[in-house]
Amino acid sequence: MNVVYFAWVRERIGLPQEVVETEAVTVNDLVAELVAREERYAAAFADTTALRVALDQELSDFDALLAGVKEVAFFPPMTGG
Amino acid sequence: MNVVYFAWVRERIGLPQEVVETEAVTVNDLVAELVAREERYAAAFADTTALRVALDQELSDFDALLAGVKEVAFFPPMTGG
Amino acid sequence: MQVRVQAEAFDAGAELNSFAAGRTGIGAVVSFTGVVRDTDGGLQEMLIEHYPGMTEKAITKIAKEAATRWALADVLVIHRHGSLKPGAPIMMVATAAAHRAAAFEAADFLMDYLKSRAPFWKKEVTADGEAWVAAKDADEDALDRW
Amino acid sequence: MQVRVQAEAFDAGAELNSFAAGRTGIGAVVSFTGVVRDTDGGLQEMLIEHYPGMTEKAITKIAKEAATRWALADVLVIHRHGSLKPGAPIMMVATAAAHRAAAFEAADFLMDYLKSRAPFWKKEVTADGEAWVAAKDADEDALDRW
Repeated sequence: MNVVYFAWVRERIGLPQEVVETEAVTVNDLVAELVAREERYAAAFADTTALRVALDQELSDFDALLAGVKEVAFFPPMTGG
Repeated sequence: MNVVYFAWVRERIGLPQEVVETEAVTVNDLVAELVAREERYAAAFADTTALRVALDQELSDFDALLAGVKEVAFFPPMTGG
Repeated sequence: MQVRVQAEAFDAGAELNSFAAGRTGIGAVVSFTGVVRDTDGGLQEMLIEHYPGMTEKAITKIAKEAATRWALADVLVIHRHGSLKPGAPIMMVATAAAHRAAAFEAADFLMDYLKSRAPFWKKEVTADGEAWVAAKDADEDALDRW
Repeated sequence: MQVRVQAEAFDAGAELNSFAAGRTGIGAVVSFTGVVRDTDGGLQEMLIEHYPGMTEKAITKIAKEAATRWALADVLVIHRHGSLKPGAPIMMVATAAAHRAAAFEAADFLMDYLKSRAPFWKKEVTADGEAWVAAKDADEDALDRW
Protein backbone atom coordinates (compact mmCIF):
# COMPACT_ATOMS: atom_id res chain seq x y z
CA MET A 1 0.00 0.00 0.00
CA ASN A 2 1.30 3.43 -0.95
CA VAL A 3 1.14 5.91 1.95
CA VAL A 4 1.64 9.62 1.22
CA TYR A 5 2.04 12.60 3.53
CA PHE A 6 1.56 16.31 2.97
CA ALA A 7 2.39 19.60 4.69
CA TRP A 8 3.44 19.31 8.35
CA VAL A 9 2.57 15.59 8.44
CA ARG A 10 5.19 15.08 5.72
CA GLU A 11 7.67 17.25 7.61
CA ARG A 12 7.19 15.46 10.94
CA ILE A 13 7.50 12.02 9.41
CA GLY A 14 10.37 13.21 7.25
CA LEU A 15 9.33 11.72 3.95
CA PRO A 16 6.67 12.37 1.30
CA GLN A 17 5.65 8.78 0.70
CA GLU A 18 6.48 5.17 1.41
CA VAL A 19 5.25 1.67 0.63
CA VAL A 20 3.81 0.00 3.74
CA GLU A 21 3.17 -3.73 4.06
CA THR A 22 0.16 -4.01 6.32
CA GLU A 23 -2.78 -6.20 7.30
CA ALA A 24 -4.58 -3.18 8.83
CA VAL A 25 -8.35 -3.38 8.40
CA THR A 26 -9.17 0.31 8.96
CA VAL A 27 -7.33 3.60 8.65
CA ASN A 28 -7.17 3.75 12.45
CA ASP A 29 -5.45 0.34 12.47
CA LEU A 30 -2.89 1.58 9.99
CA VAL A 31 -2.27 4.70 12.10
CA ALA A 32 -1.73 2.50 15.19
CA GLU A 33 0.84 0.42 13.29
CA LEU A 34 2.70 3.52 12.11
CA VAL A 35 2.64 5.16 15.56
CA ALA A 36 4.14 1.98 17.07
CA ARG A 37 7.07 2.17 14.67
CA GLU A 38 8.92 5.35 15.63
CA GLU A 39 8.59 8.57 17.56
CA ARG A 40 8.30 10.70 14.40
CA TYR A 41 5.09 8.85 13.44
CA ALA A 42 3.75 9.26 16.97
CA ALA A 43 4.47 13.00 16.66
CA ALA A 44 2.66 13.24 13.32
CA PHE A 45 -0.39 11.25 14.45
CA ALA A 46 -0.61 12.58 18.02
CA ASP A 47 -4.04 14.08 17.34
CA THR A 48 -5.90 12.52 14.43
CA THR A 49 -8.79 14.98 14.88
CA ALA A 50 -6.33 17.55 13.47
CA LEU A 51 -5.74 15.35 10.42
CA ARG A 52 -7.57 14.39 7.27
CA VAL A 53 -7.26 11.17 5.29
CA ALA A 54 -7.85 10.39 1.62
CA LEU A 55 -8.22 6.88 0.19
CA ASP A 56 -7.30 6.58 -3.46
CA GLN A 57 -7.52 10.37 -3.73
CA GLU A 58 -11.01 10.69 -2.25
CA LEU A 59 -11.56 12.28 1.18
CA SER A 60 -12.51 9.61 3.71
CA ASP A 61 -12.37 9.09 7.48
CA PHE A 62 -10.34 7.18 10.03
CA ASP A 63 -12.98 4.47 10.53
CA ALA A 64 -12.93 3.59 6.83
CA LEU A 65 -11.94 0.12 5.63
CA LEU A 66 -8.71 -0.29 3.67
CA ALA A 67 -9.77 -3.34 1.63
CA GLY A 68 -8.85 -2.73 -2.02
CA VAL A 69 -7.25 0.66 -1.32
CA LYS A 70 -3.99 1.33 -3.18
CA GLU A 71 -3.09 4.78 -1.80
CA VAL A 72 -3.66 6.32 1.61
CA ALA A 73 -2.85 10.01 2.15
CA PHE A 74 -2.55 11.84 5.48
CA PHE A 75 -2.55 15.62 5.74
CA PRO A 76 -3.75 18.56 7.84
CA PRO A 77 -6.99 20.40 7.03
CA MET A 78 -6.67 21.98 3.60
CA THR A 79 -5.95 25.67 3.14
CA GLY A 80 -6.54 26.31 -0.54
CA GLY A 81 -8.24 29.21 -2.26
CA MET B 1 -38.94 74.61 -12.02
CA ASN B 2 -37.21 72.23 -14.41
CA VAL B 3 -39.21 69.02 -14.96
CA VAL B 4 -37.49 66.08 -16.67
CA TYR B 5 -38.87 62.79 -17.94
CA PHE B 6 -37.18 59.48 -18.73
CA ALA B 7 -37.96 56.21 -20.51
CA TRP B 8 -41.66 55.63 -21.27
CA VAL B 9 -42.69 58.67 -19.23
CA ARG B 10 -40.65 60.78 -21.65
CA GLU B 11 -42.15 58.97 -24.62
CA ARG B 12 -45.75 59.36 -23.45
CA ILE B 13 -45.36 63.02 -22.66
CA GLY B 14 -43.38 63.53 -25.85
CA LEU B 15 -40.55 65.62 -24.50
CA PRO B 16 -37.49 65.09 -22.31
CA GLN B 17 -37.82 68.21 -20.21
CA GLU B 18 -39.65 71.45 -19.77
CA VAL B 19 -39.77 74.48 -17.51
CA VAL B 20 -42.98 74.54 -15.47
CA GLU B 21 -44.30 77.59 -13.64
CA THR B 22 -46.07 76.22 -10.62
CA GLU B 23 -47.23 76.97 -7.09
CA ALA B 24 -47.52 73.24 -6.32
CA VAL B 25 -46.65 72.43 -2.70
CA THR B 26 -45.99 68.69 -3.10
CA VAL B 27 -45.00 66.39 -5.93
CA ASN B 28 -48.58 65.08 -5.98
CA ASP B 29 -49.84 68.64 -6.48
CA LEU B 30 -47.48 69.08 -9.42
CA VAL B 31 -48.64 65.80 -10.94
CA ALA B 32 -52.28 66.93 -10.59
CA GLU B 33 -51.48 70.19 -12.41
CA LEU B 34 -49.73 68.35 -15.24
CA VAL B 35 -52.49 65.74 -15.57
CA ALA B 36 -55.06 68.55 -15.88
CA ARG B 37 -53.15 70.04 -18.81
CA GLU B 38 -53.39 67.44 -21.55
CA GLU B 39 -54.23 63.81 -22.23
CA ARG B 40 -50.58 62.85 -22.78
CA TYR B 41 -49.75 63.85 -19.19
CA ALA B 42 -52.75 61.93 -17.91
CA ALA B 43 -51.48 58.88 -19.82
CA ALA B 44 -48.00 59.21 -18.34
CA PHE B 45 -49.22 59.73 -14.76
CA ALA B 46 -52.18 57.31 -14.86
CA ASP B 47 -50.60 55.14 -12.15
CA THR B 48 -48.06 56.94 -10.00
CA THR B 49 -47.34 53.72 -8.05
CA ALA B 50 -45.61 52.60 -11.26
CA LEU B 51 -43.47 55.77 -11.22
CA ARG B 52 -40.49 57.10 -9.31
CA VAL B 53 -39.62 60.72 -8.62
CA ALA B 54 -36.31 62.42 -7.96
CA LEU B 55 -35.94 65.92 -6.50
CA ASP B 56 -32.70 67.66 -7.43
CA GLN B 57 -31.30 64.27 -8.49
CA GLU B 58 -32.10 62.45 -5.23
CA LEU B 59 -34.81 59.77 -5.11
CA SER B 60 -37.82 61.05 -3.21
CA ASP B 61 -41.55 60.34 -3.02
CA PHE B 62 -44.82 61.84 -4.21
CA ASP B 63 -45.70 63.32 -0.81
CA ALA B 64 -42.47 65.31 -0.71
CA LEU B 65 -42.50 69.11 -0.57
CA LEU B 66 -41.24 71.08 -3.56
CA ALA B 67 -40.05 74.16 -1.64
CA GLY B 68 -36.56 75.08 -2.86
CA VAL B 69 -36.45 72.29 -5.46
CA LYS B 70 -34.97 73.25 -8.82
CA GLU B 71 -35.38 69.99 -10.76
CA VAL B 72 -38.08 67.33 -10.58
CA ALA B 73 -37.62 64.07 -12.52
CA PHE B 74 -40.27 61.46 -13.27
CA PHE B 75 -39.41 57.98 -14.51
CA PRO B 76 -40.39 54.32 -14.26
CA PRO B 77 -38.61 51.94 -11.84
CA MET B 78 -34.96 51.74 -12.79
CA THR B 79 -33.54 48.80 -14.69
CA GLY B 80 -29.78 49.24 -14.51
CA GLY B 81 -27.10 46.68 -13.92
CA MET C 1 -13.40 54.55 -5.42
CA GLN C 2 -13.85 54.83 -9.17
CA VAL C 3 -17.22 55.46 -10.83
CA ARG C 4 -17.49 55.80 -14.59
CA VAL C 5 -20.64 56.30 -16.67
CA GLN C 6 -19.83 56.16 -20.35
CA ALA C 7 -21.15 55.41 -23.83
CA GLU C 8 -17.86 53.80 -24.88
CA ALA C 9 -17.22 50.06 -24.64
CA PHE C 10 -14.76 48.90 -21.98
CA ASP C 11 -12.42 45.91 -21.65
CA ALA C 12 -13.49 44.03 -18.52
CA GLY C 13 -10.25 42.04 -18.29
CA ALA C 14 -8.05 45.11 -18.64
CA GLU C 15 -10.20 46.95 -16.08
CA LEU C 16 -9.91 44.01 -13.66
CA ASN C 17 -6.13 43.93 -14.01
CA SER C 18 -5.65 47.63 -13.57
CA PHE C 19 -8.06 47.65 -10.60
CA ALA C 20 -6.15 44.82 -8.87
CA ALA C 21 -2.63 46.03 -9.72
CA GLY C 22 -0.22 47.50 -7.23
CA ARG C 23 -2.21 46.84 -4.08
CA THR C 24 -0.76 45.49 -0.87
CA GLY C 25 -2.73 43.93 1.96
CA ILE C 26 -5.57 42.61 -0.21
CA GLY C 27 -6.40 38.92 -0.53
CA ALA C 28 -9.54 38.97 -2.65
CA VAL C 29 -10.83 40.68 -5.79
CA VAL C 30 -14.39 40.01 -7.00
CA SER C 31 -15.72 41.25 -10.32
CA PHE C 32 -19.17 41.18 -11.83
CA THR C 33 -19.68 41.86 -15.52
CA GLY C 34 -23.19 42.36 -16.84
CA VAL C 35 -23.66 41.36 -20.47
CA VAL C 36 -26.46 42.16 -22.94
CA ARG C 37 -28.35 38.89 -22.93
CA ASP C 38 -30.12 37.63 -25.99
CA THR C 39 -32.44 34.89 -24.77
CA ASP C 40 -33.91 33.79 -28.07
CA GLY C 41 -31.66 35.21 -30.75
CA GLY C 42 -34.09 37.98 -31.64
CA LEU C 43 -32.45 40.93 -29.88
CA GLN C 44 -31.00 43.49 -32.29
CA GLU C 45 -29.95 46.14 -29.85
CA MET C 46 -30.22 47.22 -26.22
CA LEU C 47 -30.76 50.95 -25.67
CA ILE C 48 -29.79 52.26 -22.26
CA GLU C 49 -31.11 55.64 -21.20
CA HIS C 50 -29.79 57.36 -18.10
CA TYR C 51 -30.16 60.56 -16.09
CA PRO C 52 -26.89 62.45 -16.57
CA GLY C 53 -25.72 64.01 -13.34
CA MET C 54 -27.92 61.92 -11.08
CA THR C 55 -26.38 58.68 -12.36
CA GLU C 56 -22.88 59.38 -11.07
CA LYS C 57 -24.28 60.73 -7.79
CA ALA C 58 -26.50 57.71 -7.22
CA ILE C 59 -23.72 55.21 -8.01
CA THR C 60 -21.23 57.06 -5.81
CA LYS C 61 -23.73 57.00 -2.95
CA ILE C 62 -24.21 53.23 -3.36
CA ALA C 63 -20.45 52.63 -3.54
CA LYS C 64 -19.89 54.73 -0.40
CA GLU C 65 -22.58 52.76 1.41
CA ALA C 66 -20.77 49.52 0.47
CA ALA C 67 -17.48 50.95 1.76
CA THR C 68 -19.23 51.75 5.06
CA ARG C 69 -20.66 48.28 5.47
CA TRP C 70 -17.62 46.21 4.48
CA ALA C 71 -13.87 46.54 4.93
CA LEU C 72 -12.96 47.26 1.32
CA ALA C 73 -9.66 48.41 -0.14
CA ASP C 74 -11.43 49.80 -3.22
CA VAL C 75 -14.54 49.72 -5.41
CA LEU C 76 -14.88 50.14 -9.16
CA VAL C 77 -18.15 50.71 -11.03
CA ILE C 78 -18.42 51.19 -14.78
CA HIS C 79 -21.83 51.49 -16.47
CA ARG C 80 -22.50 52.14 -20.12
CA HIS C 81 -25.40 53.93 -21.74
CA GLY C 82 -26.50 54.26 -25.35
CA SER C 83 -26.80 51.50 -27.94
CA LEU C 84 -25.33 48.09 -27.09
CA LYS C 85 -25.23 44.90 -29.13
CA PRO C 86 -26.07 41.42 -27.77
CA GLY C 87 -23.09 39.97 -25.94
CA ALA C 88 -21.59 43.40 -25.18
CA PRO C 89 -20.61 44.20 -21.58
CA ILE C 90 -23.13 46.65 -20.09
CA MET C 91 -21.42 47.28 -16.81
CA MET C 92 -19.00 45.92 -14.28
CA VAL C 93 -18.31 46.23 -10.59
CA ALA C 94 -15.14 45.15 -8.84
CA THR C 95 -14.31 45.03 -5.15
CA ALA C 96 -10.95 44.49 -3.45
CA ALA C 97 -10.66 43.44 0.19
CA ALA C 98 -8.44 41.62 2.64
CA HIS C 99 -11.01 38.83 2.97
CA ARG C 100 -13.19 37.05 0.45
CA ALA C 101 -16.51 37.39 2.28
CA ALA C 102 -16.32 41.20 2.22
CA ALA C 103 -15.38 41.27 -1.47
CA PHE C 104 -18.23 38.91 -2.43
CA GLU C 105 -20.91 40.49 -0.29
CA ALA C 106 -20.04 44.04 -1.31
CA ALA C 107 -20.10 43.16 -5.03
CA ASP C 108 -23.46 41.42 -4.60
CA PHE C 109 -24.82 44.42 -2.67
CA LEU C 110 -23.56 46.86 -5.31
CA MET C 111 -25.31 44.91 -8.06
CA ASP C 112 -28.61 44.75 -6.18
CA TYR C 113 -28.57 48.50 -5.60
CA LEU C 114 -27.36 49.42 -9.09
CA LYS C 115 -30.27 47.41 -10.54
CA SER C 116 -32.93 49.32 -8.65
CA ARG C 117 -31.43 52.62 -7.44
CA ALA C 118 -29.22 53.90 -10.26
CA PRO C 119 -31.18 55.84 -12.91
CA PHE C 120 -30.80 53.62 -15.96
CA TRP C 121 -33.60 52.30 -18.15
CA LYS C 122 -33.20 49.50 -20.67
CA LYS C 123 -35.11 49.15 -23.90
CA GLU C 124 -34.90 46.09 -26.11
CA VAL C 125 -35.07 46.42 -29.88
CA THR C 126 -36.19 43.33 -31.80
CA ALA C 127 -37.62 42.73 -35.26
CA ASP C 128 -41.06 43.14 -33.61
CA GLY C 129 -40.25 46.64 -32.36
CA GLU C 130 -39.04 48.30 -29.21
CA ALA C 131 -40.01 47.51 -25.61
CA TRP C 132 -38.91 48.93 -22.27
CA VAL C 133 -37.58 46.29 -19.92
CA ALA C 134 -39.90 46.10 -16.89
CA ALA C 135 -38.39 46.20 -13.41
CA LYS C 136 -38.83 42.91 -11.59
CA ASP C 137 -40.38 42.69 -8.14
CA ALA C 138 -37.55 40.29 -7.34
CA ASP C 139 -35.02 43.07 -7.95
CA GLU C 140 -36.80 45.36 -5.49
CA ASP C 141 -37.17 42.50 -3.00
CA ALA C 142 -33.44 41.75 -3.31
CA LEU C 143 -32.71 45.02 -1.47
CA ASP C 144 -34.30 43.58 1.67
CA ARG C 145 -31.38 41.16 1.91
CA TRP C 146 -29.09 43.99 3.06
CA MET D 1 -15.87 23.41 -17.40
CA GLN D 2 -12.19 24.27 -17.21
CA VAL D 3 -9.96 23.24 -14.30
CA ARG D 4 -6.25 24.09 -14.29
CA VAL D 5 -3.71 23.39 -11.56
CA GLN D 6 -0.38 24.95 -12.42
CA ALA D 7 2.86 26.39 -11.07
CA GLU D 8 2.90 29.14 -13.71
CA ALA D 9 1.49 32.60 -13.10
CA PHE D 10 -1.72 33.50 -14.93
CA ASP D 11 -3.23 36.77 -16.16
CA ALA D 12 -6.60 37.14 -14.41
CA GLY D 13 -7.87 39.80 -16.83
CA ALA D 14 -6.94 37.81 -19.92
CA GLU D 15 -8.52 34.69 -18.39
CA LEU D 16 -11.70 36.62 -17.60
CA ASN D 17 -11.94 37.93 -21.16
CA SER D 18 -11.31 34.60 -22.80
CA PHE D 19 -13.78 32.91 -20.41
CA ALA D 20 -16.51 35.45 -21.23
CA ALA D 21 -15.85 35.68 -24.97
CA GLY D 22 -18.12 34.28 -27.64
CA ARG D 23 -20.99 33.24 -25.41
CA THR D 24 -24.64 33.84 -26.23
CA GLY D 25 -27.49 33.74 -23.74
CA ILE D 26 -25.45 34.79 -20.73
CA GLY D 27 -26.10 37.95 -18.75
CA ALA D 28 -23.63 37.68 -15.88
CA VAL D 29 -20.00 36.78 -15.33
CA VAL D 30 -18.55 36.73 -11.81
CA SER D 31 -14.86 36.29 -11.08
CA PHE D 32 -12.96 35.83 -7.86
CA THR D 33 -9.20 36.27 -7.74
CA GLY D 34 -7.30 35.21 -4.63
CA VAL D 35 -4.10 37.15 -4.01
CA VAL D 36 -1.14 36.40 -1.72
CA ARG D 37 -1.86 38.78 1.13
CA ASP D 38 0.90 40.37 3.11
CA THR D 39 -0.72 41.75 6.24
CA ASP D 40 2.28 43.40 7.85
CA GLY D 41 4.90 43.67 5.13
CA GLY D 42 6.93 40.75 6.50
CA LEU D 43 5.90 38.01 4.07
CA GLN D 44 8.73 36.94 1.78
CA GLU D 45 7.06 34.05 0.01
CA MET D 46 3.99 31.83 0.07
CA LEU D 47 4.65 28.14 -0.61
CA ILE D 48 1.68 26.14 -1.83
CA GLU D 49 1.87 22.37 -1.63
CA HIS D 50 -0.74 20.21 -3.31
CA TYR D 51 -1.62 16.56 -3.93
CA PRO D 52 -1.08 15.98 -7.64
CA GLY D 53 -3.82 13.86 -9.13
CA MET D 54 -6.26 14.37 -6.28
CA THR D 55 -6.25 18.15 -6.74
CA GLU D 56 -7.76 18.13 -10.23
CA LYS D 57 -10.24 15.42 -9.21
CA ALA D 58 -11.38 17.31 -6.12
CA ILE D 59 -11.77 20.62 -7.95
CA THR D 60 -13.65 19.00 -10.83
CA LYS D 61 -16.01 17.38 -8.33
CA ILE D 62 -16.68 20.75 -6.67
CA ALA D 63 -17.22 22.46 -10.05
CA LYS D 64 -19.64 19.71 -11.14
CA GLU D 65 -21.55 20.11 -7.88
CA ALA D 66 -21.87 23.85 -8.58
CA ALA D 67 -23.14 23.11 -12.11
CA THR D 68 -25.78 20.81 -10.59
CA ARG D 69 -26.98 23.38 -8.09
CA TRP D 70 -27.09 26.46 -10.33
CA ALA D 71 -27.95 27.12 -13.96
CA LEU D 72 -24.46 27.94 -15.20
CA ALA D 73 -23.20 28.36 -18.75
CA ASP D 74 -19.64 27.57 -17.64
CA VAL D 75 -17.15 27.42 -14.77
CA LEU D 76 -13.43 28.18 -14.72
CA VAL D 77 -11.04 27.30 -11.87
CA ILE D 78 -7.31 28.02 -11.94
CA HIS D 79 -5.16 27.28 -8.87
CA ARG D 80 -1.41 27.70 -8.60
CA HIS D 81 1.05 25.76 -6.50
CA GLY D 82 4.73 26.31 -5.69
CA SER D 83 6.40 29.55 -4.62
CA LEU D 84 4.37 32.78 -4.87
CA LYS D 85 5.34 36.33 -4.02
CA PRO D 86 3.15 38.78 -2.04
CA GLY D 87 0.55 40.35 -4.32
CA ALA D 88 0.64 37.47 -6.81
CA PRO D 89 -2.65 35.88 -7.86
CA ILE D 90 -2.98 32.44 -6.22
CA MET D 91 -6.13 31.30 -7.90
CA MET D 92 -9.26 32.40 -9.66
CA VAL D 93 -12.75 31.15 -10.26
CA ALA D 94 -15.17 32.48 -12.84
CA THR D 95 -18.81 31.64 -13.45
CA ALA D 96 -21.05 32.56 -16.38
CA ALA D 97 -24.84 32.40 -16.17
CA ALA D 98 -28.01 33.90 -17.58
CA HIS D 99 -28.78 35.53 -14.23
CA ARG D 100 -26.62 37.31 -11.69
CA ALA D 101 -27.77 35.42 -8.59
CA ALA D 102 -26.63 32.07 -10.01
CA ALA D 103 -23.26 33.49 -11.06
CA PHE D 104 -22.65 35.09 -7.64
CA GLU D 105 -23.81 32.17 -5.54
CA ALA D 106 -21.93 29.57 -7.56
CA ALA D 107 -18.67 31.55 -7.36
CA ASP D 108 -19.10 31.99 -3.60
CA PHE D 109 -19.85 28.25 -3.22
CA LEU D 110 -16.82 27.29 -5.31
CA MET D 111 -14.56 29.43 -3.12
CA ASP D 112 -15.90 27.98 0.13
CA TYR D 113 -15.34 24.44 -1.10
CA LEU D 114 -11.94 25.10 -2.68
CA LYS D 115 -10.76 26.53 0.66
CA SER D 116 -11.60 23.39 2.63
CA ARG D 117 -11.98 20.50 0.19
CA ALA D 118 -9.24 20.91 -2.42
CA PRO D 119 -5.90 19.45 -1.29
CA PHE D 120 -3.72 22.55 -1.06
CA TRP D 121 -1.64 23.64 1.92
CA LYS D 122 -0.16 27.09 2.35
CA LYS D 123 3.08 27.89 4.15
CA GLU D 124 4.22 31.44 4.86
CA VAL D 125 7.90 32.31 4.76
CA THR D 126 8.95 35.40 6.75
CA ALA D 127 12.25 36.64 8.17
CA ASP D 128 11.31 34.71 11.35
CA GLY D 129 11.05 31.42 9.49
CA GLU D 130 8.39 29.25 7.94
CA ALA D 131 4.90 28.48 9.25
CA TRP D 132 2.00 26.44 7.88
CA VAL D 133 -1.20 28.42 7.58
CA ALA D 134 -3.78 26.92 9.96
CA ALA D 135 -7.24 26.13 8.64
CA LYS D 136 -9.89 28.36 10.19
CA ASP D 137 -12.99 26.96 11.86
CA ALA D 138 -14.87 29.70 10.00
CA ASP D 139 -13.82 28.15 6.68
CA GLU D 140 -15.21 24.77 7.69
CA ASP D 141 -18.36 26.41 9.07
CA ALA D 142 -18.82 28.28 5.78
CA LEU D 143 -19.68 24.98 4.10
CA ASP D 144 -22.84 24.77 6.18
CA ARG D 145 -24.21 27.72 4.23
CA TRP D 146 -24.78 25.51 1.20
